[in-house]
Amino acid sequence: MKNHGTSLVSNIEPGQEVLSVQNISLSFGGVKALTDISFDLVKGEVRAIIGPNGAGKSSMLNVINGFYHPQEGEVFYCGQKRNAMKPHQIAHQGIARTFQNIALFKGMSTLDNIMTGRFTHMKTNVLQHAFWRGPAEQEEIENRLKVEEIIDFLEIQTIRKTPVGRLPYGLQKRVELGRALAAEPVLLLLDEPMAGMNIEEKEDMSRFILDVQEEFGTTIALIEHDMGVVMDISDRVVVLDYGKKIGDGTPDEVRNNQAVIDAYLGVPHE
Amino acid sequence: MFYRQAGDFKSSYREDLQTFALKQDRWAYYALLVVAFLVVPFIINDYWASAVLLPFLILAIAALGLNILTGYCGQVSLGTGGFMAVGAYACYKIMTSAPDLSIFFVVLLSGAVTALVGLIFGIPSLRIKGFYLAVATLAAQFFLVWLFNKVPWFYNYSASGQISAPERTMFGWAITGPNAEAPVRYLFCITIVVLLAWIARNLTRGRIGRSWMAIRDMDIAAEIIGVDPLKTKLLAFAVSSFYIGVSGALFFSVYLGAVEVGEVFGITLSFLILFMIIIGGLGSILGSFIGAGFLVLVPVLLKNVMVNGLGWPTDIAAHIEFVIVGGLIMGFLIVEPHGLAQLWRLAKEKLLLWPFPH
Amino acid sequence: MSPDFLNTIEVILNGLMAGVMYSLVALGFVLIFKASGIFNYAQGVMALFAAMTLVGFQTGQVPFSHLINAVFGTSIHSFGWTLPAVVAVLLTVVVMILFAILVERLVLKHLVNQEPIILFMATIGLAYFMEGMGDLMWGSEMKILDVGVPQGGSLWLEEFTAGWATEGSTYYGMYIDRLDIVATVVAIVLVISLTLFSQYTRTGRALRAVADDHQAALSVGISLRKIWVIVWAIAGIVAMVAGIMWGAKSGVQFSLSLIALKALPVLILGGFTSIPGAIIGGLIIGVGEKLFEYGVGPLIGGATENWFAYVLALIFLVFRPQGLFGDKIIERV
Amino acid sequence: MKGLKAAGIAMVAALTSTTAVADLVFPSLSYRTGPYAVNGIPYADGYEDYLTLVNERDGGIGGVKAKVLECETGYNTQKGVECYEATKGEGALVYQPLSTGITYQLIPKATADGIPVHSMGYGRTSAKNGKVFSHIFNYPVNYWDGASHAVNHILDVNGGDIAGKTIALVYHNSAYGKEPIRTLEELSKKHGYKFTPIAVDHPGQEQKSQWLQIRRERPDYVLMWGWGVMNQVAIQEAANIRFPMENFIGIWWSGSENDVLPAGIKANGYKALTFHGVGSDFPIFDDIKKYVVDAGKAAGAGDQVGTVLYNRGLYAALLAVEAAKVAQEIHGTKDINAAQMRDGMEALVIDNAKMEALGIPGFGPEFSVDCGNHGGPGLGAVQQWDAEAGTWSLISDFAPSDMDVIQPLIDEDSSAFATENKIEMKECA
Repeated sequence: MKNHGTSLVSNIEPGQEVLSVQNISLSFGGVKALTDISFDLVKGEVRAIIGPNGAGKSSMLNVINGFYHPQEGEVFYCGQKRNAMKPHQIAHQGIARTFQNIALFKGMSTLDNIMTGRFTHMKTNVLQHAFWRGPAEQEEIENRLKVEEIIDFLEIQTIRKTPVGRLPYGLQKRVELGRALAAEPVLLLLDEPMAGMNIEEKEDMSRFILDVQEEFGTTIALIEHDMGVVMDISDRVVVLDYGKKIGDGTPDEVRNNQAVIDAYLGVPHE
Repeated sequence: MFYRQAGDFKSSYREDLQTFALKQDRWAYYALLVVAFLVVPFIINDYWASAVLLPFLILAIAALGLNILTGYCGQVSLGTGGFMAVGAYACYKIMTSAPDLSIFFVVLLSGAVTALVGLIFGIPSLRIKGFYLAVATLAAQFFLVWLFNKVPWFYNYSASGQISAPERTMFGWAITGPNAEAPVRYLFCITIVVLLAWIARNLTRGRIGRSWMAIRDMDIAAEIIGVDPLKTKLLAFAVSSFYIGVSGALFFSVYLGAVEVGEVFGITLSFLILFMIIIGGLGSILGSFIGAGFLVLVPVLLKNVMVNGLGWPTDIAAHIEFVIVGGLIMGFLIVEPHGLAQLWRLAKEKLLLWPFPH
Repeated sequence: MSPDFLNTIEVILNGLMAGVMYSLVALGFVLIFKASGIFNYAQGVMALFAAMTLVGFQTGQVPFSHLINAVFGTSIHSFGWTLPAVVAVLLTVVVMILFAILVERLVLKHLVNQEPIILFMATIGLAYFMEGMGDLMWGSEMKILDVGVPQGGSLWLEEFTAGWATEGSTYYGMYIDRLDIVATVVAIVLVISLTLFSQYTRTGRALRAVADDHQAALSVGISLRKIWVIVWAIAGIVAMVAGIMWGAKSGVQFSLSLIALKALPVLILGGFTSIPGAIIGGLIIGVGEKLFEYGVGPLIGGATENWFAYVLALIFLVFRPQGLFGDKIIERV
Repeated sequence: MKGLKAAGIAMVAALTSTTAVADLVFPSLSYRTGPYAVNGIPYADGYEDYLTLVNERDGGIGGVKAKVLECETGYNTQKGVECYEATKGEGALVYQPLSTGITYQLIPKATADGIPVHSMGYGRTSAKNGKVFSHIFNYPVNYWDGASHAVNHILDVNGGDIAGKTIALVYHNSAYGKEPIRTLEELSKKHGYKFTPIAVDHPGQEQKSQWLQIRRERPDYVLMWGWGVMNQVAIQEAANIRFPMENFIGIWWSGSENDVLPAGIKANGYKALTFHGVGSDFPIFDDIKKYVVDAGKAAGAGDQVGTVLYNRGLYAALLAVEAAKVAQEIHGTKDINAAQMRDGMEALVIDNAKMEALGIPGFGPEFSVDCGNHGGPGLGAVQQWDAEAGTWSLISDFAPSDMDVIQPLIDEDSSAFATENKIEMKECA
């Protein structure tokens, strides 16, 4: 499996489309989770996906990184139609993500968690690893340098060797972001990165997200409930409700969209 | 008081990656190697070799193998005995069909054959998880033992249906067969053990090890990071089976010399190895050794104390041995559920900070 | 009807009966797993221990007599009485309840909230412990277990069916062991009473609540510790029943603890958490392995049942990883 | 620190403890625990009680006390190795490994260490060939003899003609259980019976399929090579399908009281092979009672005296003591070593006069061992269970096996072993 993510995306100029989903419908045993959803993500933007609980936001991310296969509709990535792929293949194309409920590797340290994020960039094989000295060790050290950059960037130097299970919630969220960043993704999916955080932590996290966007030019798709944060940091917003898209546009456009207001104020569905 | 981190600075990532981060640990390790290679061979006798050290070393290899699969990759297997039988029978077939091949390569080849078999039995792990997988691996256990018992080709059509290891030498020293001397057998085994432990450490400290642990800790997250679950699990099965196969080959050729498959490689052996890694510590190289040592040594020790020391009847001693071993297992789990290796680690952490409590 | 057809029917019927015997053992596993998430490796040893205790009471054996004699140089073996089977059974039930209390007090209490594999390991320690303790208490000689369960082929059925075969062919009638019929009745009674217990008693409802959701059960004030004692006691009694059924055939001896191995494929097939699963899983395994041994066994040298049961379970698992009736494993991200 | 050191020393001492011995050492690798404890207990008791008797009554063997070194194996090969290594340095004269696995283990090892092994009625059959297996003895009988004894018994019952009869073999699916198959196949060619082997997988708790098959096919005779729980279940199942018990013949490891008792009255008439007497109706048991049991020196509870396996242990000890006496005679020393013991075993002769003198008239077959033949002539008898009385009784004399058929098999197997292990065949006079 080759890592074509970077090569694919290198021809994409800022402002061009990185990913678009077209007419996606997904259902589980008759229950519709997503109905005919279409939207796109352009390079370098922060795109928020919002909506009430059960709107299908996480399902949407699961479709993008291949965990769910929609019954209908297509995903275009870097201008090409994407065939049905396994999540790990999609990871190799440069899509990384974090999870709503933290999905860190509990038995490993912060460092190891983030090093695992470098998986798609490491090529040495079992035999080389068996004897360690040589390519394997060299590759570990090279990647360790990258990881140390991320550790510095996220300001988590002191917890480098702490098992992640012992970390407080906010820090775990940060480590998870670090793990996703370690993949140097083209597209970063963040599923409620600020859930359960206090204001200070949210501010830190927002800063990291904006820094990522600026420094690495990463395209970011973000699910978030805190409207203030969403309005502050996102470039465009897509709104889902009951598996349907009810709004799409800049934060200001969405804010004034009647359907969105209804959904959030709980106007009953007919 | 001499056990301190202070002054032991790491100036490169390479140094930071070494196995024994503390100078004192490193020294202790080197000292242990010196004793194992340069002292023990001169004082070892038949009893120590056959009753304690050989079973300890050989079962430690199997424990390492199972720990790679269960401790690192999170796939519980109860087929260890069956896979050890594969190693043993591969060893026998290779020994008898290529009598001139060095026993060292015979053992490694047996491991390779077992790795292939392990790969096949690893396939269901993609769909089956946890205890369901553990019980499913029993299918391998029972089937393999049945197969070796049933197909005469495996035991060269001998009337007895048992396999016995003919004499094979290395550098002119008999390694297998009745004339092999205790120090030679010991050195052969410890060399393989050190080599395999080193490789296990290398495999688990880098990319490969992290992909195993990622599958173990959260397979969905691992997949989304780019880890292919099938390839990773199968690799763990293959590597683990290689170790277990080598262990089985040594168990047969160097330790026992003759084997009846159902009696030696039965399900009790599978469970024994699993106990070793749980008591020693899942996901710990050191734990594999501690666990193997504990379960090999404690019964021998208890027996000697009760029968030779206190003169109790052998049967009462054997019953009490069961009671004590069972009690110890429960006791250790209550004190430290993550095994003796973790207990050891915590003790060292305490010692580092001594005399301050935190 | 051709004798071959009748023979196949006979094999299937006997497979079903054998399956019931497996289910009896599997039930104990399911009870404990459902209520506490513990895969109780000691279940087989519990069956042995219960059967030994039962015979010990029945024949008036002095517990630990071997040890006492060795230490004090005495020569005591028996109280010199024999108890009626019913009394011995009741006393054994008391012992199994005491046993459950001890296990909870001394072991489980200290291991709450540990990972399943750790709890599994603890039950292995427990199995070792009980194996040694059982032998110390009652000795490792074989004991004859006789609580009056009938055995042997049913003559009536044999005569009744002997004429079914086509004229001129040799057919001896159908064979069913009366012990198996008793076991089936016992299994049915057991399942019905367990169902009644869990539906209509306070404790039973608490039990189900715990099985559904530990946290929720705790928050409404159900004592987990009490539940564990009850569940282990019931599993101990189920183990005793299994011990009686199996021990009637082979005498009470160490190998009785190995019946656990026959129950494991039943468990993975039926699902660790389902009582109907344990029954139906047992029936499928019983019929499957007997048919395979009957049809394919002779071609490949026989003695296939041990591994075939597991392979059969494995095949089922590939299509349904949580077993036939197990709780669906839901993966969420 | 001091305490730790002391503990360390104690541990080392405990692991290597040795006792100074001037006695004649007879290790007993017993199994009073584990899956086969049921059978191991009476055997170990018999073995030890006889040696105790020799010490108490005769003051030892030729004046030197016999010492039993008991070591618990639990029928486990690994523990067997540990026991062997632990006891071999203490002047062990002869090993009775008591398990197929441990025997195979010890065949090369004990040979290299120069200690004789006596596997009585088990172990490697072709070890009978003393030219190849210099230190291994399996007198008075082996499994192939057993298979032949069973067929001979069937021949006797049928007036010498069993052509067209069917004989099934229910066997433990292991090396042990498969032992008689080859012999029975050869014999079926000779006598024209139809032979069906039926395997039972370990441990043998569930044998429904096998007995349904027997019930369908109605073989005239069923032989059994069973062990442990398999025996009890097989006899129970045979009774359940109302197989005629007198046509059901077990090997000597399937013929103890333990095997028939669970089936109760229905086991009546069951037959088993044997190579020694049954019951306690021999003068020697009076001595056992007087010097051992009543003196409070019995190895077990004393309730096993006279059972089949107790007698077998006793017989094994008796043969060992007799061989030691021969060795003392040959080498002119009372304090013999293992090599001398081997010579004694190789020159052992047991005849009726000797048995009479030992208080066991007619207890076993007459036999003699020599350099090329470590197994004797292979005489065996048939015993039958009387469930009413709860006793076994011999129903035949000790009769020879069909060596015309067995000897070629032994030669073939032992020479294959010799080639594989590059063993020079010993010349025998």
